[in-house]
Amino acid sequence: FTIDICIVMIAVGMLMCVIRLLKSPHLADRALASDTLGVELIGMVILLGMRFMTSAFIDGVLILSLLSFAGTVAMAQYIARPHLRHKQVKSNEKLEDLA
Amino acid sequence: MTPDSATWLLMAAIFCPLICGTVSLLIPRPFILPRLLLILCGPVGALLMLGHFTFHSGVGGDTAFVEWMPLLHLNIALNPDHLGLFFAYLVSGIGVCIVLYARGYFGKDADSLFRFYPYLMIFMTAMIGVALSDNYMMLMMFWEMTSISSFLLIGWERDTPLSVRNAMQAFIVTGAGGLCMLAGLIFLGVHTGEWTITGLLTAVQHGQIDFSATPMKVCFVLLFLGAATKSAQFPFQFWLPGAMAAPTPVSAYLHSATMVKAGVFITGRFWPIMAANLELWPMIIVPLGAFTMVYGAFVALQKTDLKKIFAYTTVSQLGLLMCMYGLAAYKYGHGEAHGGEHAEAEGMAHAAAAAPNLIWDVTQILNHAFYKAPLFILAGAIGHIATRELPDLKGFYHKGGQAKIMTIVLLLAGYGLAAGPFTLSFTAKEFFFYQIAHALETTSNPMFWILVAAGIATGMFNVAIFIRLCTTMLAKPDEKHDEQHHDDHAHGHGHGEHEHETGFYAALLWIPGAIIVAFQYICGMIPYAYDYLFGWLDPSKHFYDGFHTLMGNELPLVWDAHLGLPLVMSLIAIGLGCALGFGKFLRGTFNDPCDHLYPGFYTMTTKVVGPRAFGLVQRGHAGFYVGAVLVAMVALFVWSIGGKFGSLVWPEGAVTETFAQLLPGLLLCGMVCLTALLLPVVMNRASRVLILGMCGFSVAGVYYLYKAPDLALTQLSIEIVSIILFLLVLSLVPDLTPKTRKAVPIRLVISICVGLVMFWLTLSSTNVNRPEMPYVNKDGQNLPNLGEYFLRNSHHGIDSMAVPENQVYGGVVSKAIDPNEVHDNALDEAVSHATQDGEKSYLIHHGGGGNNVVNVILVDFRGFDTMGEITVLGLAAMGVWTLLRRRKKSGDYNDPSDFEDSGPEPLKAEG
Amino acid sequence: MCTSVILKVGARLIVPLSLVFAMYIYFKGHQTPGGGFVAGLVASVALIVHRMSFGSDSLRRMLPISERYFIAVGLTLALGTGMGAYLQGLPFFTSAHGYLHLPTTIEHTYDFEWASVMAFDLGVFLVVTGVVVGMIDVLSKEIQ
Amino acid sequence: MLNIILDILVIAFLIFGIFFMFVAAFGLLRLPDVYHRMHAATKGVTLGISGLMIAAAIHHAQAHDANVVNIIANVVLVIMFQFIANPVGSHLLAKAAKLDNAPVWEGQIADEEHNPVSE
Repeated sequence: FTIDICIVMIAVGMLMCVIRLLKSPHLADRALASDTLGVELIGMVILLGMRFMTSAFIDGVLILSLLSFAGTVAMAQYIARPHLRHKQVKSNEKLEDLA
Repeated sequence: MTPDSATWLLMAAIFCPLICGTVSLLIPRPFILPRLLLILCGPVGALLMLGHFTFHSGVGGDTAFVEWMPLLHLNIALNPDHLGLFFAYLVSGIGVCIVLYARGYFGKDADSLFRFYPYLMIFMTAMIGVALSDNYMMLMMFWEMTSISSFLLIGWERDTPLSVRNAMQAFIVTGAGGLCMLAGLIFLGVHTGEWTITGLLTAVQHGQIDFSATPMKVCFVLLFLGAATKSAQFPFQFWLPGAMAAPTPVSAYLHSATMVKAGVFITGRFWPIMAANLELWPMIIVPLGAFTMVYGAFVALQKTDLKKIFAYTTVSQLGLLMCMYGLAAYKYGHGEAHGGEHAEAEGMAHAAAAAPNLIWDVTQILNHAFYKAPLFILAGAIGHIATRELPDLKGFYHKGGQAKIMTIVLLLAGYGLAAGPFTLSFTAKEFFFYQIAHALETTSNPMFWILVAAGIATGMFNVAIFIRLCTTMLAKPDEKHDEQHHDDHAHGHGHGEHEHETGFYAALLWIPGAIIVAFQYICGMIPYAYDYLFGWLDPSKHFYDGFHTLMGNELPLVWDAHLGLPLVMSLIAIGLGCALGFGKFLRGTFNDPCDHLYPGFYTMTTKVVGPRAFGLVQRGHAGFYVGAVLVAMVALFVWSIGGKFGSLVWPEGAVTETFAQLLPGLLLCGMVCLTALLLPVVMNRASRVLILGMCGFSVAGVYYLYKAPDLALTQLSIEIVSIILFLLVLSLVPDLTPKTRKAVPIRLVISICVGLVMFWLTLSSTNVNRPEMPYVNKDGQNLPNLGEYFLRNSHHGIDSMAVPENQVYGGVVSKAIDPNEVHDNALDEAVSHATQDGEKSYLIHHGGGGNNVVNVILVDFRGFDTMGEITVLGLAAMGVWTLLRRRKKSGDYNDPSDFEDSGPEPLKAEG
Repeated sequence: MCTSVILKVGARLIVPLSLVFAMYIYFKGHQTPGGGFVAGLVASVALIVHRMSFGSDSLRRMLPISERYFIAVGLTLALGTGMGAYLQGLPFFTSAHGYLHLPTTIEHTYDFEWASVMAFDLGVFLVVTGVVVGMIDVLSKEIQ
Repeated sequence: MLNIILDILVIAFLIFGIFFMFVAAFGLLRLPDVYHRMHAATKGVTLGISGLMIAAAIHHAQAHDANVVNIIANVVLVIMFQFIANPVGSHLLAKAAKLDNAPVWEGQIADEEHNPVSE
């Protein structure tokens, strides 16, 4: 199956363009980029699995998707975090003027 | 008594006090009497065992040599010769009295007794250990134990800064000395090849060791330093008076009778070996000892606090002892050199040569212990009742029954200090003067005349102190003066609020002192008694007749003083002493200039040197530390390789010959390198974490590429967990990253070379195939490398199936980020190979448990390592919890109460 | 902690699924790629997602014992297997754990082979989960 | 005969999958602001992965007979998982980005949260 070689190449192309996004303006973009990159990797793994004819990779894919989902959730939590810190800063001012 | 049982008996004697001390901890605090009895059986037990030993196999009995840590030359070798046994007896004997005294001293204060006795027992074990041990390292071990226990005991009142400072001072000085001694001993051991004192002695007697060589001189100097600091010779004596901050039982026991003698003991131990051949020996010891002697006595005269006076007299006594060893070298050396000059000298050489240790030093140590320990005990007792300041004790004698007895005993001991006739110390001093006289006659160089003057001066000062004690204590109390003193002192001073119980326990304050002083006088007046009591220690000759052969006169009476120069010297000393004592001369307070030696040193280090040195290293910025560590690693690596970079072990098979692997391989490796290079450049922290994540992902991709699914899974999951952890931490840590770009190139360079180093290590580690220890699988076929071994021996012997030869096993993977999988990457190649040809499932039976080689290795072959790893993991987690939990409780950050768990305002509605 | 209803619903679906999957990885760990360590990590990631979406007290309710004791149980288990073999005088490895290979091959399509090592693996699983979840739990509690 | 058809099927699904993956990546590249990109990325990826997974399933099932059930189960699981995880993930990201008030494309019509478009 020489076909899958070209498939591998396509996967390569996509990975490249995603990286460019990593330099994008806002953090959320970067988070998104990293998530998509993760999924690209999953695609890559599937193709490799096909190429090497082993069925062991399938479990790996499932774990990969689970992990990338957890990654996105964590990233979202982090992005929302500064919001919390503002809160803290505000409350500090309140405390100071009270003291 | 076979040597083995003798060794175990002596070891039991050494550790008996310690065991009793620890067991006594089990007794609940209020039970004072049972605790006292248990503690008593510590020293008493030691005494009995020692007695049993001496009775059965006699002094110097041979004991077996037990291997303990042969590599470190630390073996159990005991040397119960005269000096050793004598010292052990001294320690345990006086120990019994001190334990009784401590009970009286602390009275009903249960918790301090609870704490005090174990410390004391540790010290006792240490001292007996020092006395009996023969092997250098064992000696050092006990030596350090003594300094530790003295530190614990001096710093008894933990809350008073003074005692803490003094304890530290004592510990640093003795510790430093101990260090020098350790160096000296190791040097000696290495140089002479002998690691025990007896061994050294035999080597010396066969003349195998040439003492002229410089290393021996260095050994001697170091040893002497250790001894000098421990027994407070001149430059190092300031810690001893400082140690008076300790409770009196401690000063009575440690700082008068036993611990400070350890230094003298060491000189005694090494004396017969070193003195004979080292002309350096007397040059140092005699002048230093003499000066300490005079200096100590002189300063003692000026002091007012009882304990300080006795501390300085101890210093002078130690100087005297050191001096005696120095002088003995003359006699010993002299006798040897001239051979049969004349009968007396021959007798002398014979007398001295026969018993390696001298009878004089034993007497002198004994005598000093006999009068100094009671002095301290009584000083403590009086301090207990009234006060320790001498002038305030005016007319203490008339203050009632107990005071009366105490004064008598104190003055008796004081008389011992003054070395008046009828006391053992008089005889001992006679020896000292005799030694000086003899040395004077034989070498007749003027230097000894100074020594004579020094001897007389010390004698004079001691007598003066004694007389001053008498005048103040026995003076008629003038009423006016007395009331004013009495009321504020009676309750004010005293040690805490111990209520002075009467009856038996009160007597405990002075009975031990009385017992020991009694020894002093018995031996003094009737020399036979001394022979009887301590003669067995020295089988070669009896003290009395030995004394006679020395003094050559037949006076059986007390006045067995040699009519020559020594007697004259002691008479002058007593005369001058009385004059000085009664006179008003030298009353001013003169404190020892060395006192502020240590505080000065302390402030200097903490104030001046400390900050500057720290400033250089503690830059406070984490990046700096990590950078420094990495640079050091790279430098070390380059240095270890020694520049021959060619030795890189390139895996034999080409890695990416199949085209399908080539392209993705290039891409993924490119991805890894790109993201890795991007990291130092990117400024925003969160994006750095993301890029790190990408880097990890691509490495996992590479693993997949090389058909290693198991490893890839682990790598991925660890990657995700670390990203989550990073994000959590980032939201907590304030943003300190410097915004400037200048640091980037440096970071880039460092990370690149670290990467190269790791690449190199991974490569060489996976492909190491050691010809000398090939991996042999069960049928003896040695395998190219580790991977093969595991593969073969895993679940089903792979050899059962035909392995296509050209298959590559030593797969190479670029930098394996996942720490604990580094050693497995070669094997994954094997794993994937195993699972790839699905046709025949490779079940590897006899070796591991399953055919997933990686897991088999992780869990089965290397089960023990994984065991270690998970324990470490567990500990790390616990560390994190405790650290964070404590911070949370302390609530040092303002915990905004208006926060619920659900998050920021806008979301609250749904939360 | 920006949690939202959708996340809660999603998590309620995903977390149990991934926990089951972790068990699956653990049990097949010896034959095909998987194993205690990876399973532990997968399970802990699942638990973290659960924690992120439902908050820590719900996590606490869900876990039988607090995750700190996971570690203790894991370690004792691992040590037990080690000692077990050793005590039985199996001279296999004194320190390493024994290898009680009981081929209880349950006659069904899948030749399941139980090896003593599994217990050790379980120990590893528990420790890893305990460590990761514990740390992240404490860290995120720290943020409030 | 059968496996020729299967091969064609595999190739078809492969192309289907790859196309969507490419769309996702490309959309991520070209679209102006976060929310648009998110839109493209998650949709494209979900379909892409499922396409690839089906292709892989057929391919493996065809290649060797071992544990087909296992593979199919896995594939279905993955696809289902993708359909759940991706939307939830992007939703969260969007909410977080909103909170962090990420730069918004100027052509925006209505900001539902603050000033709801009253019917």
